[in-house]
Amino acid sequence: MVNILIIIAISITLLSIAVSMLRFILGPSPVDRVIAFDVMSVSSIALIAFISVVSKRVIYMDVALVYGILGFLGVIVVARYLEKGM
Amino acid sequence: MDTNILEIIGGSIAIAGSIFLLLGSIGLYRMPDAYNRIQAGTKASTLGTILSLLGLFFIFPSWFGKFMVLILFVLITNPVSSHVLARAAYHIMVPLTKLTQVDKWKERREIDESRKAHLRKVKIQKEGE
Amino acid sequence: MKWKNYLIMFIMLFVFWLLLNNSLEKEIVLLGFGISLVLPFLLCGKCEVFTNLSLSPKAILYSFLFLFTFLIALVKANFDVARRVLSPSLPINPGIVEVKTKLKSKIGRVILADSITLTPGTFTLEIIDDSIFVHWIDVQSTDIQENTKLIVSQFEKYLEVMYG
Amino acid sequence: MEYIAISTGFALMLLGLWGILSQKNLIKIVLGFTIFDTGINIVMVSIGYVRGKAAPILDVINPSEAVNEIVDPIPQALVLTAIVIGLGVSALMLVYVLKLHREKNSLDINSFKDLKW
Amino acid sequence: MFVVIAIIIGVASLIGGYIAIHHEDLSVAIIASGLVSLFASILFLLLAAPDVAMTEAAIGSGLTTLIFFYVLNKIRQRND
Amino acid sequence: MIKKLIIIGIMAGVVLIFFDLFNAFTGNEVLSKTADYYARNGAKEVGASNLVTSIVVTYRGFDTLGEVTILFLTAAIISFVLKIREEDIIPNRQVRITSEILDSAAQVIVPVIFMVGIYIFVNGHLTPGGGFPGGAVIASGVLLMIMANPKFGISHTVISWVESISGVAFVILGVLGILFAGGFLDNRVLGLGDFGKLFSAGIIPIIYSFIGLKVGAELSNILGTISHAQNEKN
Repeated sequence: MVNILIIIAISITLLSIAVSMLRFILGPSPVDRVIAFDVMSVSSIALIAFISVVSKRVIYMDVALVYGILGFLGVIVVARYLEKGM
Repeated sequence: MDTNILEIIGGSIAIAGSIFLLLGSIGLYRMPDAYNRIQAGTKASTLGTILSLLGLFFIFPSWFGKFMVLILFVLITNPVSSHVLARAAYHIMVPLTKLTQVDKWKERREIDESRKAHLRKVKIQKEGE
Repeated sequence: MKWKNYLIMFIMLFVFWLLLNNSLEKEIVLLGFGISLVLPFLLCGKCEVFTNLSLSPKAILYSFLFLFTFLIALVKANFDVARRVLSPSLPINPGIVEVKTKLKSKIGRVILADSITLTPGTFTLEIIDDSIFVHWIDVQSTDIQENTKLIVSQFEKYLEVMYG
Repeated sequence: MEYIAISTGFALMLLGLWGILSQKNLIKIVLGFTIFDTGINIVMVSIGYVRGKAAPILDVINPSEAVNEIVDPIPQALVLTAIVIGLGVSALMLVYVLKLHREKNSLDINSFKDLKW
Repeated sequence: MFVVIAIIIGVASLIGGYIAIHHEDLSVAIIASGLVSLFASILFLLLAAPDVAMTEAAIGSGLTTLIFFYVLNKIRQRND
Repeated sequence: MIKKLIIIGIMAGVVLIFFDLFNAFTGNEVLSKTADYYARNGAKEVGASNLVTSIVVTYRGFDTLGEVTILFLTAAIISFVLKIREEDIIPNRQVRITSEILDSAAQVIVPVIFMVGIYIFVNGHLTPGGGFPGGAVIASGVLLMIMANPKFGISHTVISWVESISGVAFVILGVLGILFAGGFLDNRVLGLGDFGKLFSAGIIPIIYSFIGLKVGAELSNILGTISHAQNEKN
């Protein structure tokens, strides 16, 4: 029962990644693409958490943490590059 | 029986979280300019991730620490990164949509610049004398 | 008052370490104690983010109240986004407005800006001295005082007690 | 599962190779190189995958039954090395690009013909 | 279930790779290559290799992207 | 035109090779011979629950030593190539200042990122990760400091001290393995301890901590050099 619920959640998360990918392809300015990147990386944190629950391994959560740190840092770096602050 | 009910509650919360994630990306797709996209994307992805992790916490209560760390981290960093990005977007003049009503910041900057130009003029005049 | 900054940083890092390890074994607690004792001295020679934090019981009570207000606002914000996104006509009315804040301490201003970012329809674009420029998805007025009351004051009354 | 991963890896390698060969911009060539690198790593890890087995970390798996429970750890250890070396190589290539740009003030590969025979 | 995730993530990373190679704006191309690494890291996780996934997320997508941006900034500075 | 034809020819050849490789690939059902040995005896011999770690640090420890050396050489070459003279530095380069929020938030987030890095390499024998990702995370903490304050200069003395001390300690621990146990980088210098606890698996956590510090210092050095070179005149 609970597995079915999590599978539904995984499918919706994947759909959300796909829709953000659409914005990444279309986005007229680099800022639009960066915000799509941000939303995708945050959704991927949820996706990794779902994967770790389905495989019942707590160790996968560490990967999600590193993922979060690097996603945040990537957005900061691109923003600082765009506003000529490096 | 009890754990079963907890698991179902957790799964439903996780589904609610993923629905918020989906809404955020739909907002990302539909909004007309970069600032509104940042609005929709940030809010929905923050709450979506938090709710998903909270729901999974009901399923595996013994992983409390890891979920808590991730929730705190997302809650702290996500607004900061979106603020920095929006500021960058404004400084490189990504256009606002036509629906925009007011732009107080631009008015303020124009006032500042005209005042500075005025001061410069006065200074030059004084030096000339 | 530097010691207060170190103390709060130490407590924060130690709790973070325990959460990260997700266990309370003796060796993990000892190692974490050592690391979180050393790390603030290495990294925070100059930083003073937590110096103004007040540790009185009232401040602690108010921080819980703040958290509660903030969570309600966060959920409200998301339903707001959902309503705007899902309605076919896309009812937005955006603009950039200016609001004032009375807060002086650094961490208080950061938390205020973050809460503005995560509450219904608004987010912080820039913060200069005592004025915050806010992108508002549904502009209702352009008056500074009125907007301050609408956007800032619900959080500021708690943050003022917590950070002075 | 492993078929999908390995075909993604091969496709990424082809994309990277196409980028290296067809692009004129030096930075694009380095980008093609990093994509090629990622593709190779995916291929190597998927060669070590064993169907339906778990990760080679024995925290919930009994060590005496590990043989029947885990995937091959050796390609993973090799890829771990390869990723770090890949970072070193691409950093070095980018610094050389910077140096080349300082000489000719251009990023086009066609402007560096001094040693062409 | 994991097969479906792998297909979608794989296709997304291929799209990212295509953008990285064919977009004329260099900063967009670099963000896209970071995206390829990010998706590759999920793929590694599905292949039961969490060590590699973590290393790829930290080094492949984080630091490499960043060094690219530093170099791009330097080149932009010199062109101005 | 001819160039294009050549490129298409090469691509067609590579596609053929890859297609052949793909056809020859059949998914594994059992482990290979070496992996079988590691899976049977790794936990007993090394005492680390992460088999990848035990391969990286002990069975193939020389590889790791070489890898760290390569990173060190890369950092050295980069700082050599990008060497700039003191008079080239522009004192008042126009950089847009950081927003106040990022500046304050970085002071909270940087220690947290360092903590995560330390957690990753200290727990290298129990959870995924280890020295290399841990070092990368520490370097990204340093990077966040640079981002929040563009004028921030990394102290080269601190970095080179950390780097040399951890490098030397790595080799000394390896040699201790020859003296007190079976061979170079043998981890049974200390007792193996209880399987799955923090202080177990001999000297693997210590070696991985040194590797993490060294990799972090080297990557920070690369970042610092490239960031410092931004100040250079055209």
